[in-house]
Amino acid sequence: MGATHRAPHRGANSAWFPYLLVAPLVLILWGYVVQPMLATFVESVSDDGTANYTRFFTSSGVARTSLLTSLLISAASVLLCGVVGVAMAFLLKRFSFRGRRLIEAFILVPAALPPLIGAVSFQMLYSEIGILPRALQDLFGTERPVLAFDGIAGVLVVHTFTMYPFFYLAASAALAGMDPSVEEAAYNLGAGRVRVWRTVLLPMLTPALVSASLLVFMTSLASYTAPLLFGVDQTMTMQIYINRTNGDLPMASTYAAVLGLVSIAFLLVMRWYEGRRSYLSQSKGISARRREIANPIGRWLAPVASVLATIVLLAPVATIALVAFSADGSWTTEIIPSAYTWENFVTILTEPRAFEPILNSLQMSLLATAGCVVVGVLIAYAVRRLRFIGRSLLDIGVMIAWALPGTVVAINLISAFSTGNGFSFGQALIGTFWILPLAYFVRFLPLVFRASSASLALIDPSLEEAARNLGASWPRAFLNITVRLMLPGVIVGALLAFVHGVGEFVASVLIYTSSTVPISVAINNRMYSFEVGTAAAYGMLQVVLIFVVMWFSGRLESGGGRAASRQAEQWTN
Amino acid sequence: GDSDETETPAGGAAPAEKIVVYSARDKKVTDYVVEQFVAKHPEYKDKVEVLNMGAQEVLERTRAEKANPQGSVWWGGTQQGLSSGADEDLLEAWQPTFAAQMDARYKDAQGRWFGEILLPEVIMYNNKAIPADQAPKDWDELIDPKWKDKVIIRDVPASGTMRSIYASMIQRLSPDGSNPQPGYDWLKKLDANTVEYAANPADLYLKMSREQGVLSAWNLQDILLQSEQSNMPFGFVMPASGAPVLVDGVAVIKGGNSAGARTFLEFIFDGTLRANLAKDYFQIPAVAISEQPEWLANLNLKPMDVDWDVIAKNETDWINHWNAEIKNKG
Amino acid sequence: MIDVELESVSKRFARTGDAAAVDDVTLTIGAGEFFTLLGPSGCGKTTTLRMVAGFYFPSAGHIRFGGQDVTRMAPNKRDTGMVFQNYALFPHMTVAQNVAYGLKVRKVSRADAARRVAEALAEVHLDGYGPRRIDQLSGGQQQRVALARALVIRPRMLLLDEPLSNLDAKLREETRTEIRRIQRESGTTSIYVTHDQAEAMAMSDRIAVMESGRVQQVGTPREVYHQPANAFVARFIGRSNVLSLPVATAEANRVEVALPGGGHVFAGAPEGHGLGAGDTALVSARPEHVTVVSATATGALRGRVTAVEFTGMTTHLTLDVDTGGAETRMTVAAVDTPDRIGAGDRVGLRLPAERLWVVRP
Amino acid sequence: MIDVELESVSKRFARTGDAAAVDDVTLTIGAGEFFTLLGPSGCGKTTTLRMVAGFYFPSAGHIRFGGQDVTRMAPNKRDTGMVFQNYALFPHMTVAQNVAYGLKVRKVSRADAARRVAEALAEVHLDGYGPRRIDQLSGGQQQRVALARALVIRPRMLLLDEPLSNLDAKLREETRTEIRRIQRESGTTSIYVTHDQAEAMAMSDRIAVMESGRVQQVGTPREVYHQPANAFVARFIGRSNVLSLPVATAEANRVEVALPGGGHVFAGAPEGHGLGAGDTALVSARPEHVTVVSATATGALRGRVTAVEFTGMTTHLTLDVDTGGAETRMTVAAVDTPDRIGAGDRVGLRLPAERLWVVRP
Ligand SMILES: Nc1ncnc2c1ncn2[C@@H]1O[C@H](COP(=O)(O)OP(=O)(O)OP(=O)(O)O)[C@@H](O)[C@H]1O
Ligand SMILES: Nc1ncnc2c1ncn2[C@@H]1O[C@H](COP(=O)(O)OP(=O)(O)OP(=O)(O)O)[C@@H](O)[C@H]1O
Ligand SMILES: [Mg+2]
Ligand SMILES: [Mg+2]
Repeated sequence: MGATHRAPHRGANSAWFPYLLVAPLVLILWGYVVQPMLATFVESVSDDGTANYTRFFTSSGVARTSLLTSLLISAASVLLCGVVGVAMAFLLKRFSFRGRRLIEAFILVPAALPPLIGAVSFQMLYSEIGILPRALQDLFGTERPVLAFDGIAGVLVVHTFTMYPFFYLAASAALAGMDPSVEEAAYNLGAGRVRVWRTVLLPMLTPALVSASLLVFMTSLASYTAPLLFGVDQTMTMQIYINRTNGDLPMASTYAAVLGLVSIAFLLVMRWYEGRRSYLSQSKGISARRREIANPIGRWLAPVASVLATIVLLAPVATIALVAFSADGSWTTEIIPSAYTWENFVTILTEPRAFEPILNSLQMSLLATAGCVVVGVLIAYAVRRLRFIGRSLLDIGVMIAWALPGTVVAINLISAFSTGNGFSFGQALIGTFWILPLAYFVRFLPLVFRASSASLALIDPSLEEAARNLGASWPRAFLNITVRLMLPGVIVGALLAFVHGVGEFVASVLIYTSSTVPISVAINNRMYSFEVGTAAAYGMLQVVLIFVVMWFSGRLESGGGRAASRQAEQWTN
Repeated sequence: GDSDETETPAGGAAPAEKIVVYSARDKKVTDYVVEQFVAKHPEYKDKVEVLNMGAQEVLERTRAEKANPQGSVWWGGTQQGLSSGADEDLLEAWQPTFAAQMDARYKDAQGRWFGEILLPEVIMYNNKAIPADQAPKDWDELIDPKWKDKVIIRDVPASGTMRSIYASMIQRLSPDGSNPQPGYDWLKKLDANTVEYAANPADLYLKMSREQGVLSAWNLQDILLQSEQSNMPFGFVMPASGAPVLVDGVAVIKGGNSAGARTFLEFIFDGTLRANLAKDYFQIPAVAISEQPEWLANLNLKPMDVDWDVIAKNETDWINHWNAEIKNKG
Repeated sequence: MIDVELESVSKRFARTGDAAAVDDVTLTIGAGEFFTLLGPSGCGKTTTLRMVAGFYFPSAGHIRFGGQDVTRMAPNKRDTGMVFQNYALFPHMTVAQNVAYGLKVRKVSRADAARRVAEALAEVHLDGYGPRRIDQLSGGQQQRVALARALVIRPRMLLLDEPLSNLDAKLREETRTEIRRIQRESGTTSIYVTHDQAEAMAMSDRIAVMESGRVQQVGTPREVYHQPANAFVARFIGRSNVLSLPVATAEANRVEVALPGGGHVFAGAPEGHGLGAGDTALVSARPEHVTVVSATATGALRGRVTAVEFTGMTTHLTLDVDTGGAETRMTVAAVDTPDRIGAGDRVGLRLPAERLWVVRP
Repeated sequence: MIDVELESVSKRFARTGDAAAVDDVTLTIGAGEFFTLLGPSGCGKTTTLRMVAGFYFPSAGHIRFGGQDVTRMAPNKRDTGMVFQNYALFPHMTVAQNVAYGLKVRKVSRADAARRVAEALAEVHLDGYGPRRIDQLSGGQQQRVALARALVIRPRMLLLDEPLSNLDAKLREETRTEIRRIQRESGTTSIYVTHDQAEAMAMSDRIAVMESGRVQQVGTPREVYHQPANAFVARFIGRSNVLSLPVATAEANRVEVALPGGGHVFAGAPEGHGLGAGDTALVSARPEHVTVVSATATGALRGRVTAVEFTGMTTHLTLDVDTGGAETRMTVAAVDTPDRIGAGDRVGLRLPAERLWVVRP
């Protein structure tokens, strides 16, 4: 009753609008993400209070070493991926040359490497038994394979190859959205190319880099296959696995919880770092997207470097192809296989339900991606644009499912949805089709959220104001203007979510049903019986599929294909 | 238009419920068995769903679904895995017909799980790199310094099989498990010879075939499958002092379609089926079969005398110790 | 009829110390009035405009449109057309799409919208630029698109934040005539921010002069120009010379001040100026009213020219003048200065009796 | 000494039809000269400046600095200080960091840099704003930061693209004096773009008037103002009245034209004007030179007032005048118009014999 005297007109920017928008988002997050994940923390203290934590931090050796190793690997991964990703973005977005668009579509394929077979391909390339070290051994006639990656170095190689797209995509979206006149101003003040990058471009890319760093850091922290394959067992994820095998579930949960807490701490630090400055161009009007570079780098170095980088980055894919086309047993100590065959493809394609896993994965991944886009974009908007209490919590809420290992997420989801509850509309979700898309949604929401948030940091809020001023309601202005301008970032996020959805294995294997066999499980079944050839053939199908998606989304993103190349061209001609 | 199909299930029986099988077996095996099963029980046509995954994942999944079990059959799992499933009250106790003929060592006393096949753990070697006559003949030869950097081991803590082998190696030198030290020392020497720990079976095969290492300890069935079916250069030696024999078993999951599950499991122990599996997939049934295939007859399986109770008590400690103190330190 | 009312409106930004950007501003603007905010850079004009448009909420005070409190109404419900100081053009739309946006929102039919967009572009001399991308326009062209976008929707209220600052003088004059025409025809209440005083004078019905977030004077252009309320307004509008002169006699509407060179002169004064004989009055004299005479003329101030600036229509002399006490810097604007006058010359200056005005400090 | 030389420079943007943004421009600018580009919005001023700064490459032609060809030299090697029309401030730096950027690049010591930054900020009246974030400034304050950032590095050449457009008149005048002082002291060659003609006149050594990418006239402010090369320049600079009048007699430097009301008047003419008796001459008369007389005065043009505009210093009358043929629109600027004159009144206009100038079409 007391509220009736308040002004009746409360639009999209009244004081409680943020809460109105945020409430359903919080509900979704709570129901589908946070509350299920809390199970891990609950379990870690359920038996004996904080004893597990005490044990974790006081016990000699393993726990602490694992934590340190994991942190070291994560930090190094962030650095390496950052360097590779930003460099690739620089080469491909700042210069134009023949075949650039093709390379752009190729360059994301490593992100789409099927798990298991993908990891194996790295071994076949760079480890002791790999093509490269063996070839070098042959070349130099040495006793042992040369330059073989092993242990942490091997893990870092895999991480760099598979995660640099986070940086590449974020940086290229940000580079495209940046006000070019700011860079010109720096040149005009006498700064050379390197200094401009150091003092203007990179700092202006901060939102994108922060977003990518978060993703890479957390992915590395929760990465399992790479440490496994390269035998680094003193990592958090390996310890979680070992503890689960030992049957010590609370301790496993303690490890998982510490993993989550470390990630959250990193998230908070990054948020603080990013929040110190503004990255929004204050320029009047819209500056011309044109800057002309007469530098030889543009003409020769860029294409050459890009092609080289692409070859290196695509090598794992080529390896998979090699495996897919090699006859069983024809490749043991040889550097490359000695006999080739179509057999593997014939085998999988003649199987009655050969395409089912592919279609399943596509469908579920698309569904999840759609959900991620809707929820992720809204949360990004809320966290970046609206002022309300608890913004950091919202941010943490989204990221928490990314900070935990996939297995843990899946187990939490099973526990939460094995019986009906309000969020599942009273239905038990496990054993149904919906649990997998839900898992993908929960797990890959952070990708869309981060990418959208980074691109939003570069969009002038006064554009939305202008639209509102012209009479557009908030949803309309939001969709027409803000989302439209965020689109490059949103597409990046959606692509990542989709690609990861198609490749997801660790969670899928715990919740799939016979009618929703995802492609990763199909590949795993082949790997399990060591039919590497057919597994690789499946993997190739997946790679091709992802490539096609990338190619078309690249066209979509650049508005019919020409705008992007036009943009790069304007930087060179 | 075959009218038969529309009339199944015949004979007025209640319509068959779906059987969901969580299997850690090879997909080829499960496909074959399900085909045979449906042929015999047509009412289950399209009603048997097999979800293939790792043994550890079967446990995780069953455990997580405890509140509302989705699976009916647990098919394939180590003794340890099945035991913890039983202890966590995930499995249903019953008395199948085949249990009577089964050695008590191979089944749960309360009937919650039953061994299906026996997995002797033997010495594996790359027969392209090592002539058969030069391969080690017994476990102790593996720690001979001449094999330095020739051994590849599937990483231990995360593998049920490897844990059992390593625990057996310790228990072999300390029957009551009270003094694991000699075992540790032995394993340390093995570690010194180990060039690399492989992440999973596929990784192991890969590294063995590509001669990063040429010796390993592995289960017989997989060695035979790889060399016969995938053309891999693997041979095996039955160790002179005996091979630890692991039991790989099956169980009915509590709360699932237990009628269907029982039918299915009874079928798995069908004599001809087991004979066929033994012939084509190199399985050693836990319940002896009448007509042994040639390879099995010639095998000369010599089980090592392993006390699984001692191992069950100590395994976690021993493996943790190995992981923390021995691995990569020899 | 009052259309817009600001009642004790203040705006304080969190992070920038204590000074309020807009400080207790009270204004009433009539329906159909063309109202200008004038003031030095950073005095709070944009902030005020943004509060009227609904992008900032006042820290204190109320805003009413036609009597209705809109202090916290959503911007899209206010039906104001704003030209942003930084344009805020939609970079992903063409010129025509930018201009059409408000029409689309208003569900104007396609054909109608196309016609109105073409008209609006013609009004700002951008015919044929419709299909261009915004980043292919020059600065001034972008500004005109922003203007066209606000004008085309014929809002009930126009908020124009320096809409012509990047246009050349000729175009600026044409465009301001155009704005005025549209505004008159449709009776749109308008709030205008400009730095060009001639523009403010020429266009406005009334002007509010602001400084440091506070309103200093509200009045018609002539009032503000000829009868500035205080020294700040006098100096800010059209660079006045403000001299401190001793009062000889004081009347209700004028005072007589003594000139240092001898003689007296009358200056107009606001009601209740409170000055008496013997006080010192601040007297404002417009540069164009001061005449240059020979250095020896009687009853004239004496000064030395420090700078001569040719501005086209007039030539500006800057002089150091002896006004009794310290030297005062004065400016004189003359259409025809004798060409021989240069920096350093000594001249006499005569103050115009009719045109002097007493201002408050 | 020639410092900057543009030789037949053209710039064509690929996708915007055929018209060149800058079309065959040839200019030479002396060392230490203050050179202004003046022209309507979209005529190519910014494009020209950007070519000098090195952000665009000319489609044709050459640019030389002190004789050295810099047409394709990297922008950071040119040592120019540019104020961008859109400011282009670094949003991730504070005000002080923005201003200090160029000094850092030049490896000026910390203490020195701090001092110079403080000085530069004081010069643009932003003392104390150093630690602010750019998005906490008003539009005019941002513009001043952009200016300070360019001035502080004392470059060999200043490129100023409407650096004062968002400042109020008073600040603008102060700042332009400041710019001029710095420029004179350091002898910096400067190219200046402005829309404010008074500013152009007051500051420039020479002015180039551009239209549609082409240079129309280059000259000192007085030349451009009093002796416009053609009708465009006459009309563009300070809104001249251009009348078509029949030539009575023609001499080398002046022609005598016949007035419609009877009588003749002399008008200055450029060398080689090529007019003879009987031709029609275009004669330019500045508004402030035309005097308003009674409608019945002899030898005067007759016209009807259509609009009266008060601009502070002067009042502008717009009139429709009978010049023999069609009616011509004329503007008159007077410091003291009789208040009684209003729209619709008929008045006489007297053209100033000394001040008329013949222009090319
Ligand atoms: N990037 C571009 N692509 C295509 N056309 C352009 C581009 N930049 C400018 N133009 C066009 O070139 C012409 C000259 O532009 P320029 O920016 O030099 O004008 P300007 O004289 O600075 O105008 P203003 O005073 O409005 O800033 C304009 O007509 C403009 O539309
Ligand atoms: N977002 C902000 N945060 C903090 N202070 C601000 C912010 N925006 C403006 N200010 C300060 O408030 C004061 C008024 O700003 P405003 O933009 O209203 O000035 P203005 O009168 O429009 O000036 P200009 O003519 O330069 O555009 C300025 O001193 C400015 O520094
Ligand atoms: Mg402003
Ligand atoms: Mg310009």
